[in-house]
Amino acid sequence: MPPTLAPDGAATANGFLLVLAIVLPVAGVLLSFALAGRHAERIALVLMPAGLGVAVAIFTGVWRAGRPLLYIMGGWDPPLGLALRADGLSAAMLLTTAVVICAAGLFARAEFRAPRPGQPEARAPFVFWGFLLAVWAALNAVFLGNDLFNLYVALEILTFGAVPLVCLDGRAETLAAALRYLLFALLGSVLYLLGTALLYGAYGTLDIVLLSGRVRADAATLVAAALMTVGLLAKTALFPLHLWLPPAHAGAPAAASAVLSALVVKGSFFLIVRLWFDVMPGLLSQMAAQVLAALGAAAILFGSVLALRQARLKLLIAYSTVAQIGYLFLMFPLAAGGGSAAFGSVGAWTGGMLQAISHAFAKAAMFMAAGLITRALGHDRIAGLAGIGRTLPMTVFAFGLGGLSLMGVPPSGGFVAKWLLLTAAIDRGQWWWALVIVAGGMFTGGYVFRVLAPALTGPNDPLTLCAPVERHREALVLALALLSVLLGLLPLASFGILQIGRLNIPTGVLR
Amino acid sequence: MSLALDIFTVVAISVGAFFFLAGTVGLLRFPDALTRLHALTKADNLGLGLVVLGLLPQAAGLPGALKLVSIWLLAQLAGATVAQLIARAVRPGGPQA
Amino acid sequence: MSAATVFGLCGAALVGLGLYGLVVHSEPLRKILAFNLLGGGVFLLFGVIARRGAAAGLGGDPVPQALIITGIVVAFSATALAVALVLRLFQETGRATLRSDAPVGARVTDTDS
Amino acid sequence: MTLALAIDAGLAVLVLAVATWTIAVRKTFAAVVGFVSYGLLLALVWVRLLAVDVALTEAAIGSGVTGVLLLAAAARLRPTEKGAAAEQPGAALCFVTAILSAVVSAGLAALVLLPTNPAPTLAQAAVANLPATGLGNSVTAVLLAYRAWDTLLEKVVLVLALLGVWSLAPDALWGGRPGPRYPAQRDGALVFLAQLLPPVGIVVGIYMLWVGANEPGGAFQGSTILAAMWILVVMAGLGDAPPVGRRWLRLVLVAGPMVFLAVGLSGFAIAEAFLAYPVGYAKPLIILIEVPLTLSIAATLGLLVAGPPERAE
Repeated sequence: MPPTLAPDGAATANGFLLVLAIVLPVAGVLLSFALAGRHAERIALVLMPAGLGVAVAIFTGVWRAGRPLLYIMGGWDPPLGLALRADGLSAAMLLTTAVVICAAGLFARAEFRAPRPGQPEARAPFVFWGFLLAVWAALNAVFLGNDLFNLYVALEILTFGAVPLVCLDGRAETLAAALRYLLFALLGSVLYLLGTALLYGAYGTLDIVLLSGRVRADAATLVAAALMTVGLLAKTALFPLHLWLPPAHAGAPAAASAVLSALVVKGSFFLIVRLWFDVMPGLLSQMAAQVLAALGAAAILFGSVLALRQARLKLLIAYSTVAQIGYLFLMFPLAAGGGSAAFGSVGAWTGGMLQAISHAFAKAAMFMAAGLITRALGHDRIAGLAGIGRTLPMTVFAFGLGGLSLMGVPPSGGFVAKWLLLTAAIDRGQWWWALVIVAGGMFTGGYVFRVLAPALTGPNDPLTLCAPVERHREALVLALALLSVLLGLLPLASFGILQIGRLNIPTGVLR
Repeated sequence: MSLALDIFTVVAISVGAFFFLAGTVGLLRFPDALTRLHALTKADNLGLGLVVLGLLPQAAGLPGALKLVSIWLLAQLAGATVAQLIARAVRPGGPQA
Repeated sequence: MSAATVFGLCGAALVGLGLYGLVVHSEPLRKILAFNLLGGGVFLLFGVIARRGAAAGLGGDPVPQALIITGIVVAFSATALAVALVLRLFQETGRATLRSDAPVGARVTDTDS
Repeated sequence: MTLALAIDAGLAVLVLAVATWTIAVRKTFAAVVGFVSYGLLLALVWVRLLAVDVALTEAAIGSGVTGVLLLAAAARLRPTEKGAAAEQPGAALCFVTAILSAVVSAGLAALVLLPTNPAPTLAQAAVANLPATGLGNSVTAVLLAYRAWDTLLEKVVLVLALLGVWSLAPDALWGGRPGPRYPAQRDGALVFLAQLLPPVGIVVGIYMLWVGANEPGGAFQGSTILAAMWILVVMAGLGDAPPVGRRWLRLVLVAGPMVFLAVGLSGFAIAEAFLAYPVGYAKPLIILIEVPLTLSIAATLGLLVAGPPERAE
């Protein structure tokens, strides 16, 4: 066998955890498929704490060791075989995913209850629990995969898991939204695959660690990177490839919307970051980075303005996702090219990833809150929200907290993320991005206020609700919103875990 | 001996190819579906048959030869069935037999 | 010029054709067809890379060949899901297009691809 | 040598011509027919590129099963063709897209003409490790040993695609039978074919699976033939798709991936890693995986073509 061990060193002892993180939900999907719908919910409920436990174990493992976990599949070393690798960023994303999936699962129990024994299998619960686990497995495979083709398969699982969640209710609008989503996603994956093929042709390996050591700035590499980036942008729904997102995310059931908006789009974003900062560090030219950030800025402005004009709560939140995705791309010109501006780049990079994580908690909370409000009122028209704040105070409070995090009001995860990006922009002398961040925050305040203003006014008499809202579901939503705020209270140094195992990083310290 | 077999192969495959060519010309030039079908099935039958026949001396042993013959038989079977189905579909009475 | 180069150029052209069809066609089924055509071009380019990696007595590098086989199966799964969606949409609405049935406020512009 | 090159160039031109026609032709049904011939031509290209495993897969899945799926869909969508034809895209969009596509093609063509020398390859590594797998076909070794994790995940893709297709059923029809019921014809040519061919097809399918260990072929190609036999029987009206709720059907569908996963997990105990095979037992274990896998893939492919449940049981 050729001497090809990844430069991080040999497989780590607790590397089997990485296998479990993916295999557990995969086994859940297969089991619930075989055992029929009655067991689907039970299987998911058993796997949720187990998966959360594995994610926590991986996170603490990376944290304690201070270096990434590595597992070689089947004992075949890359480049011939495949490896799983968890660096600090993967560990953080794994944990975020586990928390949001578990919250979404607990939240969804009320709507997707398994049929009683003796009753026939019902479609919606069977399908929902299966795809929830599938999305989880796919996200974990995306975060842990260390081979570009294996990541392609993981991305496809993610797409195939996410699309049917969009049209779970089978209405014509959601079917059309799902189809449009699928077509965008397929275009994205085929471009990604093309880039992968070109990279294999140039380097004879698709292993990320090996590639990062071999990569050169030649034509094939740059064309491959461009194709893969465009493909992943279509899946991430960055402006102007965002057209599929609002109807898809707004049409899904609340728990599914939360997972789609909080996590699924981050899967492809994560790969863009992997590509530019791990696979080919230093190859991102300032020009390309400025273009990415300009698209991000356009997404922030465009998404926010459209969010301001929506009549329906779920569409408003979906357009807010379009805008918040834009922030993620501001990190590229600020974090690219380490060298002398090491601090700025580490800060911007941390800010970008923190934005991804805090947005995940905040957006999941907001979609679930919207789901509760819709259930209580029987509609989600913003004009008809009057008095809901008095009837469902906990839910509206959670929605507001999530909104504060999106706006970047201290103390919240969103604030720290945007602050890091802002200081990096000023450090780097790219003040125009600072303007975008500030303007985006004001827009966000505008559309959050548009919801809170009617919700907090209105008649003193309690509203008559269409359906009762369970306290524990309100508590779940509040817990997620609080998590997105609490991220802002952590000492800045604790985000150092995100740097563990980065390939070719600038040696900067986070102040 | 082997030269004679090679010559046989070349001749048989060439004639087979000629039948395919004729069939294709028929497909393009004949006026309606039924006559086109006629041209096409003839090409299938004879053309492929001759090609297989020509290849038989070159086959690797008995199993290889058997495989070649079964390919011809399967193509025949499929061609005949499809021709039937198409003919029924274009008949004025519609697809029902 | 070798066979690999000829088919490589063919694959490059197929990618362009497929992209064009995927964007320009408005019928979803035609988009799905174009996606498959584009996929064929991508696989072909990958296959040319495999062919150029011929060594150790093999006609091509087996690793990309295996990846292509996996890719073909994944593309088929995607096609099946997309076709099922188109047919279901047709059952619900009597139409099989994406243009006019976006929800209110979604602001679909002309370029839905 | 130049004659071979001329044939290759002719084949490439033919592929491009059929592809252009598929994109340009007005009628959807005609476009699908074009696509099927495109797939068959591509299979020939794969043979010319000495990738027989890929050629078999392309002919069986890329052209064959995909073709059946698309033809059936185009036939059902015929009533919409007139309305859709009215929605012609604007000239400006066509023009801009054409330019962009041409740029992409030109860039890729330039990369094809500027190859890296020597081309990197894993062929030596794949061959050097073959003895450890007990296999003779290095493509099968990549699929089921070196990169078995990819293949396992891809099985999950197939199961999810089927679950996704089923999930589109209306609630009331959940648990029903997929696809339309084809009327039984008593003496049609199709019935004759559907009675005669399946025994042969099953033998060929099993042969493909078996021979895949050492020569071109394998679980996919074999299972596609099995699936095709099943589709033929259903279309001739001789059999019907089973209701999607049946326990045995679910078990058949996941048996392959389950066994694969179980063997993979047993690697923790009996070999050094997940998806590793103990020394000397690689080939029997790979066959243990491939047999149920072939059955599961065949069932999945057939049901993916059949579509979501449409009729109450």
